[in-house]
Amino acid sequence: MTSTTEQSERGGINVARLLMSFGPLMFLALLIVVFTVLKPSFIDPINIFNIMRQISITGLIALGMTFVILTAGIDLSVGSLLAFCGMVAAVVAKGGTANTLSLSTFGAQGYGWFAALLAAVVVGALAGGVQGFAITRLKVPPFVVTLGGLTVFRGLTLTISNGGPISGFDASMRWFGTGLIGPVPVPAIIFAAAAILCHIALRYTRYGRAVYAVGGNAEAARLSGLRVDRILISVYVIVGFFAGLAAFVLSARLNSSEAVAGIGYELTVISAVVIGGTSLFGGIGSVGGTVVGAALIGVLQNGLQFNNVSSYTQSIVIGLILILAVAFDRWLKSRVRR
Amino acid sequence: MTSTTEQSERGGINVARLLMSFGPLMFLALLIVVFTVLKPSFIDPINIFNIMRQISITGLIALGMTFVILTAGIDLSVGSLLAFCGMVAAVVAKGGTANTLSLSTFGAQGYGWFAALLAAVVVGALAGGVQGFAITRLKVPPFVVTLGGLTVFRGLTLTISNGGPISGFDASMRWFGTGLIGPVPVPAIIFAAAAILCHIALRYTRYGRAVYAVGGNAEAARLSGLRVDRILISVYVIVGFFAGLAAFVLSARLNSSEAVAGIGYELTVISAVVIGGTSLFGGIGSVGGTVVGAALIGVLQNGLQFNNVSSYTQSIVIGLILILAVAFDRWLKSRVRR
Amino acid sequence: QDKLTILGSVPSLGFPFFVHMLNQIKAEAQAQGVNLVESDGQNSAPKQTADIEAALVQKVNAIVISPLDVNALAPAIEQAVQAGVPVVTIDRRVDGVEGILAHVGADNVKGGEAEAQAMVAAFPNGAKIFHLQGQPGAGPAIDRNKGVHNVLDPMKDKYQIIFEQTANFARAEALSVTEAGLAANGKPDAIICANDDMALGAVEACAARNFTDVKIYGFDALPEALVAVRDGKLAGTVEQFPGEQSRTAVQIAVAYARDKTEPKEKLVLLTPVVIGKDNLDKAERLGETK
Amino acid sequence: MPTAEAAAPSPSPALLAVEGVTKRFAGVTALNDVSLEVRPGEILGLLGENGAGKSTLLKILSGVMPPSSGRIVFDGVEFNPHNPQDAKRLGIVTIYQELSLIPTLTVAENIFIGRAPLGRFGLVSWRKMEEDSRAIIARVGLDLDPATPVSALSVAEQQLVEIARALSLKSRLIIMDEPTSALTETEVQKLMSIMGRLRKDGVAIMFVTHRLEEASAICDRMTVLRDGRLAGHLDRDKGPSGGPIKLPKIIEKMVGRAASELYARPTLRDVAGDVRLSVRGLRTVRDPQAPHAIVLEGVDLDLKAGEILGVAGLVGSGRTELARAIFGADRIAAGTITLDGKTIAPETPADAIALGIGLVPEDRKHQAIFAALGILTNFSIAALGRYSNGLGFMAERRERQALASYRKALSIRMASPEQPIEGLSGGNQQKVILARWLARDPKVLIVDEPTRGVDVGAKAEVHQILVQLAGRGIAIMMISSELPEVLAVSDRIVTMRRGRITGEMPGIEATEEKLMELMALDQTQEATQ
Ligand SMILES: Nc1ncnc2c1ncn2[C@@H]1O[C@H](COP(=O)(O)OP(=O)(O)OP(=O)(O)O)[C@@H](O)[C@H]1O
Ligand SMILES: Nc1ncnc2c1ncn2[C@@H]1O[C@H](COP(=O)(O)OP(=O)(O)OP(=O)(O)O)[C@@H](O)[C@H]1O
Ligand SMILES: [Mg+2]
Ligand SMILES: [Mg+2]
Repeated sequence: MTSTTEQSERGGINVARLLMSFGPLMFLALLIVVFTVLKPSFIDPINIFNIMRQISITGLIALGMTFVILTAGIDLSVGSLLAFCGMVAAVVAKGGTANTLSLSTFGAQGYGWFAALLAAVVVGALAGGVQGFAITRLKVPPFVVTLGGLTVFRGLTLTISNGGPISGFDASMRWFGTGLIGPVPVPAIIFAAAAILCHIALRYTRYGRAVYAVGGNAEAARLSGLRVDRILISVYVIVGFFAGLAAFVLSARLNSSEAVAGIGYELTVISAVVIGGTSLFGGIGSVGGTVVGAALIGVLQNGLQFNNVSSYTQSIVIGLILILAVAFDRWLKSRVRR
Repeated sequence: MTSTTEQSERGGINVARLLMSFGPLMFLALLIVVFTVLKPSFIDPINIFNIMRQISITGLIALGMTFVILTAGIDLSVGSLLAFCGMVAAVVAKGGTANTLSLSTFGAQGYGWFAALLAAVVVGALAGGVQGFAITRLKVPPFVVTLGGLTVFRGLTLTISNGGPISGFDASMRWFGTGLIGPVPVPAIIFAAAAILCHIALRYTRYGRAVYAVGGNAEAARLSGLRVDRILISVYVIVGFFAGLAAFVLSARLNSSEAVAGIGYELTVISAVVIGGTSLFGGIGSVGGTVVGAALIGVLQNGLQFNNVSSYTQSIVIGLILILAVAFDRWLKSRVRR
Repeated sequence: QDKLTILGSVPSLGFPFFVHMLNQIKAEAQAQGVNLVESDGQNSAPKQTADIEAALVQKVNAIVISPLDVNALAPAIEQAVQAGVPVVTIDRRVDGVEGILAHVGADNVKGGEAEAQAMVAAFPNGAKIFHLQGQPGAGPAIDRNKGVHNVLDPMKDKYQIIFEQTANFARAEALSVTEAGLAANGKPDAIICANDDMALGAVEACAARNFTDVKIYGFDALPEALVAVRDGKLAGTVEQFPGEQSRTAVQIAVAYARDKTEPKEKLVLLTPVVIGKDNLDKAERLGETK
Repeated sequence: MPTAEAAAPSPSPALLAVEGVTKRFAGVTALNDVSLEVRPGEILGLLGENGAGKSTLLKILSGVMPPSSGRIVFDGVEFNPHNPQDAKRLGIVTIYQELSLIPTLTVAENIFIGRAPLGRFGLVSWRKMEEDSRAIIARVGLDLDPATPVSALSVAEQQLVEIARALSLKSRLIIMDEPTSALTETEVQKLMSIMGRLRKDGVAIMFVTHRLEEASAICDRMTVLRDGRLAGHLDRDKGPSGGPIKLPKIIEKMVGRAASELYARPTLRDVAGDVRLSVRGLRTVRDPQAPHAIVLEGVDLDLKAGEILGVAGLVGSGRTELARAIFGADRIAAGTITLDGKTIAPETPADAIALGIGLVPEDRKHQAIFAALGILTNFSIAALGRYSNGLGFMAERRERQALASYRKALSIRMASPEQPIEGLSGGNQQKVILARWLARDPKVLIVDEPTRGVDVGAKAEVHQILVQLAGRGIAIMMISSELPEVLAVSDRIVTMRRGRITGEMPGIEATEEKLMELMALDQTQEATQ
């Protein structure tokens, strides 16, 4: 028994065993089946691509959050940072801080999508770095620093935009949100590519090993010669980078950067990570789990909307299923492991 | 040096030393001085009582949250649970689930304030117990269970009230929110009494010490013969109870129970606890710290509003000061302690 | 004598609608030569209550407020009235508090009705409708929803709401909710949204599926929505004249605070208007569009 | 075999009887049909190699986990504890191998966990609790402020606190899983005399240790486990003198073959190496978080290439501080460190490691292992550079090969490289940590209590490895509380006391008596300062 689970842990692919050993994945499969039975058009490619596009925004941030949580940290600022980076991207794309409200898609005088993208991810990474610095140098717990960040970045965003949205980007930028490559939405492709990169980084590089070690036991990591502070700062840079990237994609998708974007995302994002099996106490978790967690949430929301379930009932059902999915996972693990 | 700080830790009161050893308290004092210099009417008793009334709602919940966080747990559901308990209290007080929007203060046909209070705290405690049960028996991490609770209780609240508020309670109930005893607002007195009780419970009872032990190292606590599961369940019951109590006071104060009450409170409440020096990893913290944390947030908000600082700037300033207050505390501790 | 000071309080500066409202209050206060204490309710009744309490301590001379919730803010407003401070409410009317100086508003229920009627007028032979509601439990969401249903419920057979979901007043959510609705139900004839942000999100969702002839209705008449109406992307948006409401309210409040001038009318109701391509000039904020 | 021995007439009825207990974990049978008994007023030694199943058995007895099959009878009644409290209620008190104190609480609270003395109004009386605990820890020779948080104590002090707590509970059976692994001779002596007294009072004691002299000195009987099976029982010699059980007999039972000599005295090796590491006037800063901690008061030390330098001292003599200061783990107030003639100033362990210094810390659980991570990660974490390519990708094949070879060389018992290290027995964990540093091939290797919790066989292996490493020119500083070990392996020995070096001698000239004298001196006088 031991050897079989180990195999699957090492990445050997065996769908049945994977399903059996990882509760959330099984739940995801189950949900897809149920929703399809309820309304077969649920698995129309259009809808599947919709779901992929929808989870790509919080999913991207969740990838970065996986790094943070693996080190036993947390980042509550991601929703605000998303809004902030989106606003920065908009300002760069439109070439001014003016609260321009024009929807004219053609009259853009800004610096183009590339500059906007660059600005978003650089600002995101920098903001993450500053928070990481406060965490490691000022020794303030991540919860407090990023809670501060949550309100600071929101305030900055509102200040830049004076509360309003900045809208109307050129087609080349909008492609990142609404374009297709073949039948597949660009945001989904960006998300998938980012997930694969993150998986490789965590699973197959020194850096990834170091992240797990710092989360597993920071003191032992320090005594083993890891530069713990640098690694901690780096994970906040990474999540900031992803918040910036997600902001760019979201702005491109909505053709608008809003000051109120991303409110409450921190909880959705952290849920995706935690439902995916990453421990809030650090050291345990995987990118694959996060992707499944994000997909579970996305499928659940979409499926309930698809069936026009009242929004009150939706809340109740989503809450219960999230708990059940994780409970089921724990139950499976407690049976398989011993 | 050793003996003196220990004394103050053990409850000996020495204001100067207390200030020096506990950063947030010093920050609080500093803020009060600054705001008073800026506008002397800041320390008008009326304003001080306003602040006390304002922090009493989140403060009450923060007391319960202190127990939870001391066990290394977390409760994200408190905001929703507050709304839920408030709605239950309203239904009991008004004697029906009807979505009555009437403001008639006199035509109440319900079961009176006592039944409403009882209903609120019992429902809160029960809801907390159910969550505690899921945490200990289903082995689902508190973050996930209470995140589920967050959406479930909100959905239930909206379902009960069909989205709208239930308003108009009788004077005896409203007294708990708006009344005065001497010059002191009733909510402030309730908060102060609850804080003292919690302090005694945590510091001077076996139960309280067991809570610290479980948070310090749950496995060691189990090996030492403590009933860890029961203690864990109990802290969620406690925080649920306080959510119910806070809901009752809030409804009495606003003369209305709203389905949207308490949104985002989880973060305010957890901030108060964490700024007050309680560690999210459990085992370290105090009720006194939580009270200071809640007061710090309340004073900051009131003071900035008092000086007509623009709302966007307020966000930025509050975020930065929260981080600074904790950073300062860490710095003090690294230098002064013993 | 010192300059008068008034409190201007709006429910949430996270929404452009209220940003505009507060800006107009600011502008009028400046024009009247009074100081303004600004308050952002941050979408929380206790926060807006606290702001009123703080303002009372500072002895403001008058209060102009758009209450987040008409019930939950009643005690705070009552407290102000009892303290002898004149209160003018904007947009949402607080019942049951005696002694409010005046109310200036355009009822959200009426706005919802107007929105639905505009849709009915566009589809005299009936229509399949998506309805995007605002944040569950929030005052305007409740009222606008009520208005829409007041009109459509009696004509259920002709005007079917086949998909009704909340999108929390947010553009991103409206986009994904509409996407799900379109995938599940195909193309509707019209989409009624409880604010412009959601309407603009729905526009993006329809555009992505090339459903350009769906008639989408918004609410609030934000400049961005006006542009969308001009460009034919939105069928209409409900104008409630928040600027005019705000300025009028400030005028009434200041006049009373100065020399006890009673307002001519205690109840100033502006009729909400659905702005379409043909009556764009009626929109208050047309000047802000480019 | 067991049946034959059980046939011997028992002096008194058993207090505890274990009958055919088996415990299976995924893939491992930790205990296989084990039976034994303990009588009142008897000290039973439970011995066996690392991973033999000792701790597993004790955990079953104290209600931490249920057996897969088998029966336990306590005081004539069948006993099925569901949790530690059930065992506690019957008077079974346990000292666990992995310390189970609560780090955030004070010493006093840990001693009185769950039973704090109550004063007025039924509220906890802190004063009484602290007074009582001062007396309780004094019994084991600890003189600490009971209000100190446990997190500020050294491992040895924690072990003493845990022992003190166990002794303060009303008990009929005390189970001790390696209570002495971090203690020095003096404390062990104290514990032995307390155990003797308890025996007189009719308390039964089950005692696990890897220090066989200790076991042989105190135990009335021994039960030996091998690979989860009962290897046999040993009784104190029945002669008129009642002599202790001889070590070779124990070892033979444990490892299943005749024992060679346990600690080979070092031959006088020719350590002609140059001075590799030199420390002059080293002082450390007082840590505000641990105010009573020892600080170095000016340490001078030379360590030659190819030499094993033993460092002896009592608990709290500052040996660990010395190691940490050299390693860059603690801040230095004054002094210089030179490595191969060049002055170095490592500010972090990473700096020290980059310069070629390695440290196996004393507190395995908190400072060395990544409990939930796999053995492979635990093994390679200090040498990631060695097992990755230029792009930062792990060279897993090489990494696995290296682990496999150390697994063989150190005979590490494990299921697979992915197995979480927390599933290994203590001794095997220690070997993985040693392998971690061997993989880096350091110039200077500091080992702090390198064989804490390691069984005799493995201990000898570790010693051999240290000697081999020294033979390759590595300078080794070995801190150990076990004097026989220090004597066995060191080419040169220094002693420490209160943050100072108090003596130095070549390994072959040293004896326990000489060292003790230099280590202890006027302890009482200084304590009263
Ligand atoms: N929780 C567990 N899960 C899986 N295997 C375990 C677990 N606990 C112990 N084992 C295995 O059971 C066997 C016995 O372990 P145990 O800790 O009882 O040994 P021990 O005799 O106490 O050794 P040591 O002297 O090193 O402490 C080992 O092979 C160990 O790997
Ligand atoms: N990590 C630590 N944090 C706080 N205090 C410590 C720490 N390590 C040791 N101490 C304190 O420093 C003193 C000296 O302990 P240290 O471990 O250096 O002694 P030692 O000579 O190595 O003996 P032993 O290892 O046997 O305890 C002890 O009194 C202990 O309380
Ligand atoms: Mg063991
Ligand atoms: Mg030591």
